[in-house]
Parts: sequence; structure tokens; C-alpha cells
Amino acid sequence: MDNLFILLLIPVLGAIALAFVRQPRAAKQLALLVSLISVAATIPFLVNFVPDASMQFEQRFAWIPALGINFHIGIDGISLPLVLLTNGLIPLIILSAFSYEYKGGLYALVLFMQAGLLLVFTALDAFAFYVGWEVALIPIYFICALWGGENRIRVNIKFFIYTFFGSLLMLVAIIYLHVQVPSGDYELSSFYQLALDASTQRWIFWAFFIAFAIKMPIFPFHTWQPDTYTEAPTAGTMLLAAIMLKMGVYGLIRWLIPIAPLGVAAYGQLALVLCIIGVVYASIIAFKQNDAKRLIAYSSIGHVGLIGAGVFAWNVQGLQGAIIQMVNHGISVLGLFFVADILIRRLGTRDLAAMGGIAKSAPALAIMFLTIVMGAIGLPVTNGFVGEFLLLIGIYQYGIWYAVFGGLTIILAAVYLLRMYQKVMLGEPNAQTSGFADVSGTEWIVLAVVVVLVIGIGVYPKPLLGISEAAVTELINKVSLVK
Amino acid sequence: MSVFYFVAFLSIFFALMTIFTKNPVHSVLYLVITFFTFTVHYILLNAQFLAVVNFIVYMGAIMVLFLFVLMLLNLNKDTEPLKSNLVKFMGVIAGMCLLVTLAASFRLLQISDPVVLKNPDIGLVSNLGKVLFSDFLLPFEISSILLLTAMVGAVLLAKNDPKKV
Amino acid sequence: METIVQNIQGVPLNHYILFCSIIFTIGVMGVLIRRNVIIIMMSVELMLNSVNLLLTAFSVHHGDAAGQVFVFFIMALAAAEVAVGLAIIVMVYRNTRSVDINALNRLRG
Amino acid sequence: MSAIITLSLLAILVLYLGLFKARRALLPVSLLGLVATVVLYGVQWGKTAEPLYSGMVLFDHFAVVFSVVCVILTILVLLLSKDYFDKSSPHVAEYYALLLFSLTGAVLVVSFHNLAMLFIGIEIMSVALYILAGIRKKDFASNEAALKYFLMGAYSTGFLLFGIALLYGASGSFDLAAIKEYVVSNPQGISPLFYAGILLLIVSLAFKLGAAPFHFWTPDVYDGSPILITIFMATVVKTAAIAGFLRLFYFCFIPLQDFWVPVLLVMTIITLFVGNLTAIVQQSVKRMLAYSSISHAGYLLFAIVAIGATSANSVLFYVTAYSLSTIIGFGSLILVKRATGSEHFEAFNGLAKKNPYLSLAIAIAMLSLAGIPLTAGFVGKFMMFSGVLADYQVLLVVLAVINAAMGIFYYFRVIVAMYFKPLDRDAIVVSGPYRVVFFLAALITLLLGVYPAWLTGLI
Amino acid sequence: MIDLIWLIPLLPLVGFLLNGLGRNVLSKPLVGLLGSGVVLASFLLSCGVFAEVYTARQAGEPAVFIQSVFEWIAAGSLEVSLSFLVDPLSAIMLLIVTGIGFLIHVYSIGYMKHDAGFAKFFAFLNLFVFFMLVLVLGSNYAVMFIGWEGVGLCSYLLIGFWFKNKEFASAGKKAFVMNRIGDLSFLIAVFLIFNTFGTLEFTGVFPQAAGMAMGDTTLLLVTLLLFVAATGKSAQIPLFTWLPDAMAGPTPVSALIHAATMVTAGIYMIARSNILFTLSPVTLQIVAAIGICTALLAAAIAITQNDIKKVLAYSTVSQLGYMFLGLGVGAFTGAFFHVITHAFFKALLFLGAGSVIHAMGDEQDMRHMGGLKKHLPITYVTMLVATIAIAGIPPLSGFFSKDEILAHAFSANKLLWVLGFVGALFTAFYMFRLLSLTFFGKFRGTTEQADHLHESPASMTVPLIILAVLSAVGGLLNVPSALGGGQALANFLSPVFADSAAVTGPFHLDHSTEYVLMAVSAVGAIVMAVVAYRQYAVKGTVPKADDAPRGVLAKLSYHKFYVDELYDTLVVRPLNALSVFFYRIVDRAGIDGLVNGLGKRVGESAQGIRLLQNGNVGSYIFMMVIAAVLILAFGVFNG
Repeated sequence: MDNLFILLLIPVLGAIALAFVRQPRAAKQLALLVSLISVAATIPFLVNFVPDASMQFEQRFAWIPALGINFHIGIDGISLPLVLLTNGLIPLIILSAFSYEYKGGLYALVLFMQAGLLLVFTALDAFAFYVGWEVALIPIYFICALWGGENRIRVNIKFFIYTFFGSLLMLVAIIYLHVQVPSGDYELSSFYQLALDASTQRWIFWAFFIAFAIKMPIFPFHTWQPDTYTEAPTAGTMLLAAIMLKMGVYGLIRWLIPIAPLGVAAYGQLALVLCIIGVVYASIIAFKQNDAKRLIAYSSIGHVGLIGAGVFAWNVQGLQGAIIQMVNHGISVLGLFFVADILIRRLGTRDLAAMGGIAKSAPALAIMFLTIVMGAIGLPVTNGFVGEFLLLIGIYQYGIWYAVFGGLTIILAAVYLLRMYQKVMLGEPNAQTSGFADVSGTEWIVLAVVVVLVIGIGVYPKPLLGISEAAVTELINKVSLVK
Repeated sequence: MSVFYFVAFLSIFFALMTIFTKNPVHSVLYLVITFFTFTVHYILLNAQFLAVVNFIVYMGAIMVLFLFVLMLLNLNKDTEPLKSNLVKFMGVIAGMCLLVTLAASFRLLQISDPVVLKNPDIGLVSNLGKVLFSDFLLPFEISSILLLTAMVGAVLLAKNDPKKV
Repeated sequence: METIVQNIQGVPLNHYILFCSIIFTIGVMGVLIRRNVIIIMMSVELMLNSVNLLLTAFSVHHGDAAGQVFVFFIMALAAAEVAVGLAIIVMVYRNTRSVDINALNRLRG
Repeated sequence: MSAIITLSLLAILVLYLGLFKARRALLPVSLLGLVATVVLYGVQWGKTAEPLYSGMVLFDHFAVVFSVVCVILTILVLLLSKDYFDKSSPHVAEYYALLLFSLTGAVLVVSFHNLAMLFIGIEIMSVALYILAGIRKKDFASNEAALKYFLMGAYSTGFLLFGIALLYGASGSFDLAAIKEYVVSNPQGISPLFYAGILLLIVSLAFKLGAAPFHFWTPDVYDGSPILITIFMATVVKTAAIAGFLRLFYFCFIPLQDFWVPVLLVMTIITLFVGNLTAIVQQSVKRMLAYSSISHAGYLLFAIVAIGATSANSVLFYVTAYSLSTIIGFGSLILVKRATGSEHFEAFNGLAKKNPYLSLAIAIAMLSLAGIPLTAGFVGKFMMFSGVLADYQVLLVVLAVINAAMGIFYYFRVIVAMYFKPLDRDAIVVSGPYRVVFFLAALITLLLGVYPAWLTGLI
Repeated sequence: MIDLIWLIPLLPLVGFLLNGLGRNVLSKPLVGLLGSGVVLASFLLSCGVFAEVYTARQAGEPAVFIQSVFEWIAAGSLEVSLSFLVDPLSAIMLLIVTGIGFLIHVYSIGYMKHDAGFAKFFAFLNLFVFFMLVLVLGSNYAVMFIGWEGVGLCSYLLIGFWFKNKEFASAGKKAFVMNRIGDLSFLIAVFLIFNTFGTLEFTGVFPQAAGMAMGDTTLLLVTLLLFVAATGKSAQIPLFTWLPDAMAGPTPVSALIHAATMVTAGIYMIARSNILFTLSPVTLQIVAAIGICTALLAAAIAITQNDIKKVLAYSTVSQLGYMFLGLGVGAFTGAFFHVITHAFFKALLFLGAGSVIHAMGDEQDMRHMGGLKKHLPITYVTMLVATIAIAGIPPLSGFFSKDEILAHAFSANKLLWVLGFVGALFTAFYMFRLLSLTFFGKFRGTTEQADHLHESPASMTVPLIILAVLSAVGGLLNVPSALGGGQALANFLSPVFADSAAVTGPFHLDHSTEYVLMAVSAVGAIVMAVVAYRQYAVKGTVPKADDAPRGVLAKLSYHKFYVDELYDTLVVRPLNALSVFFYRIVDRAGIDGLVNGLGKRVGESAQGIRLLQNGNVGSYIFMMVIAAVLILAFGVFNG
């Protein structure tokens, strides 16, 4: 049962089946079923995973032999958390869409995207990686553009071109690397063995970095993000924020830094500074946002900036922090957007100024929301803390001032997220919010799972950290960055 | 030798006349003369077959066709709205540039071998026929398709459809 | 015949090429400066003829008949092309009552 | 060779059928003939190829594969032609015949082994198309397209011939093998005439391919011609042009690549930018596709810039992917235009609501043209890029990447119109042959995108 | 008993979960019982633990017990386990937290009886106790940080308990954010510690630190950062403004969190890390300076405040300042002693104030009180005890603890003593002002309130009485040797401060000097008490209305020296403006504009190129010729 192909195939087949389901009810159930099967199929991998630095469950076949391309996938300690994240969150995302009457198309796209994401996280062949990278992009474009808000068309085309451009640069770099490989393939391991000269690595760095930076996004490549998040339907926003941006971080860890260490040595500091600027900059912008989704969007930029900085710090703590924080951020941001969705759905507005006092009529929502907020601002015993703690300690070892400015996030995030919480939940209820219905049904499930994860990982992160520990240590030892 | 230069001068002169004359009919006539000078060139090169074909096909068939169409469409007057002088000037300049670059890229100012008629027979019908029907049989056959195409096409297009669609 | 042929002896090949280039260029210029479609077509014929002569010269120079055979094909093409071209012109003229290429600029941008 | 004979005879047979008013037999007979041609080519596959007819043609794998591609594309075009010509004029048989003639020319262009064959092939192909472009005799656009195509085509023929003449002048032969021999044997003493000849050939072949700055005819002619003819021009003719281009340069001019590659490099860049930039601002889908075909010509030229053993496969893949998508693109435009009378983007508005499968096919085509993974278009671009990068033309690829991103903008306009714009009309009726063509094209596009190995190592 | 340490924090957590999840199911009495019961259980366990520590101490052992629960975070060389440490210091804190916590829980049963969020309140309160216990028990900085932040969260929740009031909610946010500023500093300090010592365990860090040189730069940095963290949590300059606002929460909260326990976390933490501070004298000087400044500033504000809880709040800030002064001058035991006594009497004061407010029907303005002595006898008596204690009048507890700090201050720097003495005078004054305005004179409230006046129920008064007793006798814990005491507390704690003591040497002050100091401060306090009593009780002066004209100093004091306004102008508004600037100008117009502009440029250049496609064959051919010319020209130069 631990054949990786199965894992990739389940969502694809599910997507194909769902594409023909027009009845919303049936679509919902089928989609949920498929995603749960995915979850079930993930379990053997988790159970059989040996927490060492090796690549496991490898599968490969010659894909395009003429070009030296293999379909080569596998899981190690770095990819497993992300695989878990993807497969774990997709059911929640599907559940969160239950409040709408979507036809099978949406779910098909979601599942299709899942396949792309999984491919990205498991690919050991650069071509396969790139394919997954793009395959994840198409469905999300359609999800956002088909079911999004008023400005969706303009916003999404910008989003698409922006990210597509970035990934094409990456493609150039990939092919270039391939040309250098003596064995003429696209294997990750072959890329690792290349010892390119410094000037080559420098441009390779930029080619990869821009692709990943756009996806994450890192300041100043972020301007597509708030608009897209705002205009997308919630399921889309969740996919984007909770899972898709992890592709960028993962790319940094798996591809960019090990392949172009000299490039990182030259520009890593700059990249780290950009990340940190993003943290402060986005957080400050989030202060005065009155659009619930936009606020969360900016908060996401800030949080991801910190993750990026942790990666570029390139030490065990920073990297472990980045990996666990990717998972955490996925969970938290999903929760935040889901709450935002509940609010928007019931109140018909994204404007925080029109909300208030909801805690009175919806105490359960208020408490769960608060828990998620606390997770997002990194309170101890929530998941966010574990990640931020490790990240900051990693960044600290890179340079104290980076940690200081990066650490500002724990203040700034508190400011804007609590402001949001206050504007939404506290104060006197107004005419619209006084009759606000508390969470129910599927909403309960989604939020409860999120809350349990937030607290659970916060209290006992060791299993999750244990998965990646060996792989990260090995990677750090193998790739040393000379400052 | 001087014959060549003389005929060449005539060719160039009439070619220029062809393109600079306003009246289309005069143009056609100048072109006919130009083609005639080409026939002379062929003869000078001892390409007898080509000289004959050129004479018949170009001066005969093609030119007549041009004239015919001109007359058919009643374009014999110099009614052509002239291009502005600027455009003409630009055209001439561009042509000159082309000539200069062509000449330069051929290294035409270098001294070259004279054209020597090594084998006086090659231009003769018998010789050409041999080559045409042995080595170049396939293109010869295939060009029939070209002509057929042109025929079908010309009929198709020029025919005035009785039925209005 | 011999004397005529004698005349050619000694003309440098470059001069042939130059001469053909000039004629070719005149053809090009004709295309550029005229608006009457028929005359443009005639200019194109000039270009083709210059090539013909060039091929013949090369053929003689190399002592190889293939060049002259090729000229034959070009002539066939020229005939075909003129036929089609004139047919198109006639067709266009029927619709537009003009053989001015500048009148044909509906399709642009 | 038997395939070429079959094709020519088929065309003539079709003419006769027209003569005897056997209108309904036209399409089946044509299709049958084409299928037979494919079979004949198939029989030829795998045999060692020798130049035939005194070295006039060479049916090597390259020639066979590209011929088959041309023939299959023609089959698809013909399938779309059902009841297309009927509406424009009574001379249906002539149109079929002309299409088949043109195809014959195309097939010659991909299998020539002598410049004479190249020349004749190109001319047969072109002359037939001059006519076909103008078959809407009362339509100004069609007239204009025909005339423009003809004038500029004839003009470019002049360059082609001048180039051939110069090559002949330098090497003393029209035979590819002899020319190659000339290039290889005296690397130092190559005549300047030869260099100039190469350049002039580039000019004329770039014209046929529609590469900038010799592309000017493309948008206007594609726009003005009847859509079906445009499809033929954009697919079969382009395939033949690039294949002929590649064949000539791969065969003869590789030793001189330092000389001509820079020229093509610059042309490629210009082509990409002209095609993509101008496509962005188009309002008509037809014109947009025309400009997009220019930009694809740019990508195709990559194979010649990075000329080598893999070029043929790259071109094959790219051209297949591009042609299939183009068929869907223009083919759907036929339907949409029929339903709405418009070729603008707005005409596609809301198509997905009533014609989901048609829209899906169009979407796949657009994604393929844009080069999105899991479509054939992506693999094609990928192969092109890898070829060029193997030659270390990083700058070219980076510029190409910028262009690919621009491409998204206009391809997605169609998708946006279909999926995200409100509907204002009834469902479009898609007749059987159209369904078949769209289904096949979309399916192949996807299959080749998912598992490209079927086509990548063919030549 | 030591093996059950983990149960001590766990029990309140269980209480939190039960009360939180069952808040709609459980009846109020059950909730109260559960809420207080778990804390009582913890208290009993703590007593047991304390007993064992005490026994060990008596046997002369250092009495350090560590219990590891599980490994929490591990990454590379960083290993943080969730483990608890009990030593004399934490043992005492355990008793305070659970003991006073229990009393306040009991008190809350009465106080919150009519509140709709009764169960929620108890859940939060339990959660707070849990986090506070984690803070106290943590055996490393990371676990301490859990508690450190956790109590901040509870503080946030409880301040904003009545969230419908926007200002209350904002006060909670303010508290949280200001605490977070300190928390960041704490975190950075933690990183620095980890980098320097390679571990975060107290038992690993302190021995290493003890071996470092005096005035080590790293230590200086670490201690400064830790101190900044402490200023946040313990409401010192510059991060003190949240505490007075925190009075928005229910009064038991103010008593527990914002007086007795959480705010002393900073002192606790510094006392824990005493060796680090001892080795960086510069930090100690800063700590002392900040401490005394805060003490004076807050006291000066407290003098003119009219809200009974505000007065107490500023008083808390001021007393915390004293504790920092104590730390700063090396009187670790003294500071901690003050923590203990302060916990008793300040909790008592708040609870008493709560009782008053309860009786007055949620009236907090002292100008509307007066003469409550006869209506609230128990409250009056207990508050009187507390007031005397805080004023530093012997022989109640406050006298001893404050005196020890002042004695150390005197030996360190005479100026510090003078300032400390002035602060003590202020304290006596404003406390007796409070007492007089509330309990003496005539009743100034509405008749409605007058009818409503009543003594609080037993659940509220019993805790008052217990605390009053503790406030009265708490001083006996550490009677100075000058007064013939055995310094029990100091001896008990000595292993905790042993390293520091080894560095600084034994503290010594002449007994005669000590007597003089004690006498001076005691007399001063009594005099100020009398002055205040005469002014407000005998003369019956009522403070002016809010908008009445005041002198410059009074105005400054009344308006809290405009610190909030200052922060608003210097930090909040610029940040908000920056936010808008970043969003509108930099992000939308700048970066996004650039991106969009790029798109626009592309479109424009496309329009330019489009002009070439003018539909004119002539020009097409012209351009083709030009191109051909260029290509050939290239051939000329390259061929």
C-alpha cells in the first residue's frame, strides 16, 4: 500500500470522476470521500517511514527517455510533513466548501491541484517537479477565477502571469542544470553533484529564487497576493495560502540552496533581508486593513517572510523551524480564512468595521477563532510558537539583528490580529451581528480539527520535528554555506 | 566583350524605364524590350534553348497576358495615383542599399575569373533535354502539378460566377 | 555563332553577377515605388529574370547544364504565377474597381 | 514516392469527381486517399532511405514523419471542411483539389534532396494557397488576403531563387549532398556568394515560415482568408516550411553555423516580441491566433538556432502540438463565428455554460499554446528551450520566457471569455466531424503532454 | 509528593477544560466548586511539595528537584524538554500562586455570582493559574516562556472579560501587546543564552554563568534583554501603562493577576537569573534606576487618582518598582520578600475594593463613596490592615519587606534610599487618602446606592479575613537580625542566591544605622498617614471634578504625566500612519503600480509595434527590404 503512485493517482482519478458530477450534494460527498481515501492512503507512509535521512518509497520510470527525463518520486523527512499537510488539509478545505453549492468542477479542481502539490513535494526529478509546480497552478487559477469576487478576472490573470513568469525562469535554470549534468538527466541527485562555478550559481540562484519568491511570496514580489487572496473563493484562498505557498519554501530547501550554495552565499543575505523586510512591512500594512481577507493575506506575507528567513539562515534550527512552521502556518491560515469565510458568508461583507460583538451570540466561534489567532501570533503551547521559536533561534544564529527585526512579528502580529479579533468579536453587537449564528455542522468539524491541531502540535511537536530532524541535519551537513 | 556591356546597359536602361514610366502600357512595352535584351544575353552565353524559350514564353505569352489584363481592366491610361515622392525616394534609397550590400557581400569588386564557355554544347536543346529527362525528370513531372494548380486556380478565380452567393 | 560566343569570352563572372544584381534591385525598387499591382508583378518578373540570367551565367561558368534546366523551371513557375496573379487581380478589380495596392489596407493592426 | 503519386492522383481524381458532380463523394474519397497515403508512408518506415530520382527526394525518417504529420493535419482540416465550402461557392471539388495540391507541395518541401525540388515544392504549396486564400470571391477581406499573399509571396520567391542561384554559383550543384560536400571539403575557400546565398535563403524561408521581420503578410492573410484555409496555412504550411528550413540547414549549412546563427538569433527574438506583443492588443481572436502563430514561428526557429541532432524531434513535437491546438482554436472560431457572426473575444463569452466540452477543448488548446505542463505545448517548448540552452543561448531563453509569460495574457483572454464572462446566447451546435476533430486534437494534446515519449524519439 | 509536581499545574488545566467545555452544562455552584477545588488541590499538593523542600533545606541540602515530563522541542543541538524544577524559590511561589489563587477563586464565587460568563470566568482563572504555575515551575527558559506568555494571554482574556465594552477590550489588547514587546526581548535573550551556554536549562546555564567574568558583555546583553522583558510583564517604565488600564477586568482578576502573581513574574524571573544580573553591575544599576523611577512616578500619579482601582493599580506599579529597586541593589531576598507580602496585602486591597465596588453597585469613583465603615465593617477592617501594611507602618508585613529593600538601597546608594523614602511617604499618603475617602466621612453616593449598601457574603469576606491575617503577620517570615529575627526566608532561599552571594559577599549594615532607617521610614509613613487622614477624613475634602482647574503638578499627576498620550503620539499614530503609507503609497501605488505599469508599458509598446502592421503592402515590402539589407550587411561584416 505504500506505493507513491497510488498517492498521486487517487486525487487524479477522483478529479476525473468529479468533473462529471453536476449535483452539488453528490459532488460534496464524493469529494470528501476521495480526500479521506487520500488521507487513509497517507497513513502507510507515515507508519512505514523510517525517520532517517534517506529517501524512501522511491518510485521511478522513464518518462521521456529521449530527453533523459524520469518520473522519479520519493519521500524523505523534508517532504513528508508537506505531504501530510497537503493530504491532511484537503479534506478540511473540501469540508469548508460544504456551505456552498458547488458542482463537481470545483472539487475536481481541488483534487487535481492536490495531485500537483503532491508531485511537487515528492518529485526527485526536476522535470517532474516543474510539471507539478505548474499543474498546481492551473486549477487554482480556475478556482479563483470561476468562483471569485468581482475583480477576479483582472486579479487572477495578473496572479497567473506573475507566477508563471517566475516558474519559467526556474525552468530555464532547470534545463541549464540538466545540460551540465554529465549523465544527461534531470535527477535531483545529479543536480546536487554538480559543482558549478560561482558566477553560474549566482544566476541560477536568481532564476530559482524569483520563482520561489513569487510563489511564497517574498517582498517585493508579493503584490499579486493580497488581491488574489481577497478575490478568490475561500476554498481557493485556503489552497493558496495553506498549501501552495509552501511550494516556494520547499523549493528553497530542496532545490535552490543545495544546488546553488555559492549563489546563496552571494545573495542569501540579501534574500534573508528581503524576507525580514517582508515580515515588518506586511505586518505594518496589516495594521490598518479593514478587509478581513486582505488582512489575513498580509499577515500571511509576514509569516512566510519569517519562514523564508529561517531557511536562508540555513542551520538546523532555522530549517526545522521552517518545516514545522510551514505545517503550522498552513493550519492556522486555513483556520483564519475559514473563520473569515463564515463571517463573510453570514454578514455579506468583508469589512471589519461592519462587524463586532459576534462573541456574544457565537461564543464557540469566538473561542476557536481566538485559539487560531493565538496560534497565528505564536503563543506558546500553540503550534505557531514552536515554529517561530525555532525559526527565530535559527535566524538569530545568522545574525542578531535579523532575529530582532524578524521577531517584531510577534509584536506586530499580535497588534493586527488582536485588532481584527476585537473588531470582529468584541464590542457591542450591531444590527447585523446580533443574530449571528454560531458554528454548526461541518463548520464545527473544520474548526475543531484546526484547533486540535493548533494546540496538539504546540504541546507535542516532537513527532513532527522527529520526521524531518535527520534529513535536515544531513542536508545542512552536506550543504554548507560560506558566508 | 563590349557587346555584353552594351546589352547590359540596354537591359538596365529599359528595366529602369519599366518601373519609372507612368503609363502601364508603356511599362509593359519597355519590359518586353528588357526581356528581349535578356534573350540576347542568353544567346551571348550560347544558351540557345533558353533564348528561345525566353523569347516565346516571356515576350510572347507572359507579356501578352499582362497587356491583355491591362486592356481588359481598361488600365491603359496613366491613372495610377502616384506614390508620394518621399515614398519613391525611400524606395530608391532602399533599392540602392540593397544593391550595395549585395555587391559588397558578393565581394564583387574583387577580380574574378572570366566566364569561359568550357562546353559550348550545354545550352543546346539536345543536351538540356538529356539532363531534363534524366536527372530532372521528377521536378519536370511535378511542375506539371504546379501548372495544373495554376490553371485550375486561374479559372476558378477569374471566372465570373454566374450565381451570386 | 562562334563569333558571338567569342564576344562573351573574357567578361568577368563578377560583372555578370553585378549586372544581375542591378536588375534584381531594379525589380525590388519597382515593387517599392509603384502602386499599380500589375506593374509590381512585372517588377517581380524582372527579379525572376535576373535570377535566370545569373543561373545561366553560372551554368556556363561551371560547364554544368543543371543551371539552365533550373531556369526552365523558373520560367514554368513564372508562367503559373502570372496566370494566378492576374486572375487574382482580375478578381480584386471586379470588387474594388482598382488595382492600387494602397486601396487594399482593410486588414491591418 | 508512391505516397506523392497517390496524393497527386488523388487531387486529380477529386477534380474529376467535381466534374461529374459527385459532390458527396468528395470528402470520403479525399479522406480515404489521405489515409492511404499515411499507410503508404507507414510501409516505408524503417527502411534505409536512399535519395531517389537522381537525388531529387529522400524519404528518410525525417521526411516520412513530417509528411505524415502534414497529411494527418490535412485530414483534420478536411474533416472540418464538411459543409464549410458548400456555403461559399459551388466549386467544392476544386477547393479539395487545391488543398491536396498544396499538401503535395508541402510533402515535397519536407522530403526534398535537391534545391529544385525545394523550389517547386514551395511554389506548388504557395500557388495553391494564393488561390485558396481568395476563394471567397465577393469578400473584400478574402480578396485582399489573396492579393497580399500573392504579391509578397511572389516577391519572396525572387529572394529564394536568387539565393538558390548563388548557392549554385558557388557550389556548382543543386544537390544537397553536393552542396554539403562543397561546404565540408573546403572550409576555408567558401565563396562569398555562398554566404550571401544562405542569407537570402533565410530571408525567403523566414517569409514562408512567417518569422519577423518577414512576417507582415501573416496576420493580414490569416485574417482575411477563410478560416479553414487559415487553419491549413497555419498548420500544414508552417509545418512544411519549418521542416524544409530545418532540412536544408541541417543537411548543408551546419559547418557554417557560426556565420548564420547570429542572424537567426536576432530574427527569433524579434519574432517572439512582435508576435506576442501585437497579439496582446488584438480584439479579434482570429488575428490574435495569427499573431500567436508568428510567435510560435519564433519558438520553432529555436530548433534552427540550436541546430543539431535533436532539432528535428523538437520541431516535430512542437509543430504537432502547435498545429493541434491551432486546429482547435481556429476550428472553434468557425463555429463561434457561425453562431455569432463575430470573431472577437466577446463572441466566446459564456461559451462554457452551454458548451462545456467544446470549451474544455478550447481551453486545452489555449493552455497548450501557452505552454502549460501536461499539454503537448509545454513539452514542445521544453524541448525547444533545452535545445537552445544546450547551446548556451541563455539570453535567448530568458527573452523567450518573458514572451511566454506575455502569451498567457492573450491565450487566457479566450479562457476568461468562455468561463468567466456572462452568457448571452444559446448553445452552439457542434456537428459530428467537428466533435471528432476537437476530441482527437484535445486528446492527443493531453496524451502527448502526459506521456511525450511517444513522439520524442521518433526521428 | 515531589513526584507529583506535574499534577500541580495539571489540575487547574483540567479545571479549565472542564469548566470551559462544560460551561453550558454545569451549574454555577458546581462550576465554582470545580474551579476553586482544583486550585485547592493544587495548593495542597504545593504544600506537600513545600514541606519536602523545607525538610530538605532543614537538612542543609540545596533542595533542587527536577522532573522532566517529555521532550518538547528538539532541533539539532537545541533540546527543550517540558520539565519542572522545584527549589525553595519556586516552592514559595507555588504556595503564593495556589494559595492566593484559591482564596481569590473562592472570593469570585461570590463576586461573579450574577455574571452571565460565570463558567467562562472560572475557566480563564483556572487557565491563568495553570500558566502561572508553569511559569514558576519551568526548569528552563523556554518552559518559563510558556507560562510567561500564557499568563499574558489570560490577562488579555480576563481584562477583556466584559468584551462588549470596546474600551475594555482595547485595554486587554494593549496589555497583550505591551507584554509582547517584553516577550520579544525575552525571546532574544533566550536565543542569546542558548548561543552562549548551549542550553536553556537553569541548572545548565547558571553554573556556567557563575564562572564568567564580572561585567561580561554577553551577560550584560542577556540581562538587559531579560530586564526589558520584565518591565513588560511587571509594568515598569517604559512599559507600565497597560497595568492601570488592565483594571477594566473584574476585580478578582486585578487582585490575582495584576497584583499578586503575574506582575511579579518579572521579579521572579530576575531572581531566578540572579547570578546573571549579579555579574553585570551595569544592568543592576539600570534595574535599580528604573525601579525607583517607576516607584516614584506611579506613586505620584496614584496621589491624585479618584478611581479606587486605578489608585491601587498605580500603587501596584509603584510597589513593583520597589521590588525592582531591591533587585537592582542586590537585595534579592528582600525583593522576593516584598513579592510575598505585597501579594498578601495587595490582593487584600483589591478584594476589599471589590467588596466596596460590589456594595456600591459597580461604582468605582471614590468621590461618590465615603462613610462606608459602618456598612462594610469587615471590609473596612481588613482593608485597614492592608493599608497599614502597604504604608510600611510597623509591625505589619509591608514594613519589614520594604525596610529590607531600603536598607540595601541605603548601603548601595544614599540617593536611592532618599528617593525610596519619598516614595514610601507617597505610598502612605495615597493609601490613607483612599481609605479615608472610602470609609470615612459622609456617604456621597446616590440614595439608590445607599439603600443597596451591604456587607459582602461570606465567600468574599472569608478570603478577606485570611488575607488580612497574612498581611498582618507575613512580616514574620523574615524578621531582620537587627530586630532579633532569624531571617528565616533568607536562609531558606540562600541556595538560590548562593552564587550571587559568593560574588557580592555578605550584606552588612550596622544595626544602629538600620534602626535609624527603620525609625525614619516608620515615622514618615505615620506622619503621611495622619496628614491624609486629616485632609480627607477629618476635613472631608473631596477631590475636584475632572475638569476643575488644577496646578501644574496636580494636573500632570492627574493626567498620568500624559504618558499614554506621549506613546500615542510617538508610537501608535506614526505606526498607523506608516501602515497607511505603506499600503497606499508603497504597496499599491509603488510596487503594485510598478507591476501594473510594466503591463501597461507592454501594452503601449504593443500598440507601437502594431502601427507597423498598417495594412499597406508597400510598406511591408519596404520593411522586408530593409531587413534583407540589414541581414546582408551583417553578412558583409561577418562573412
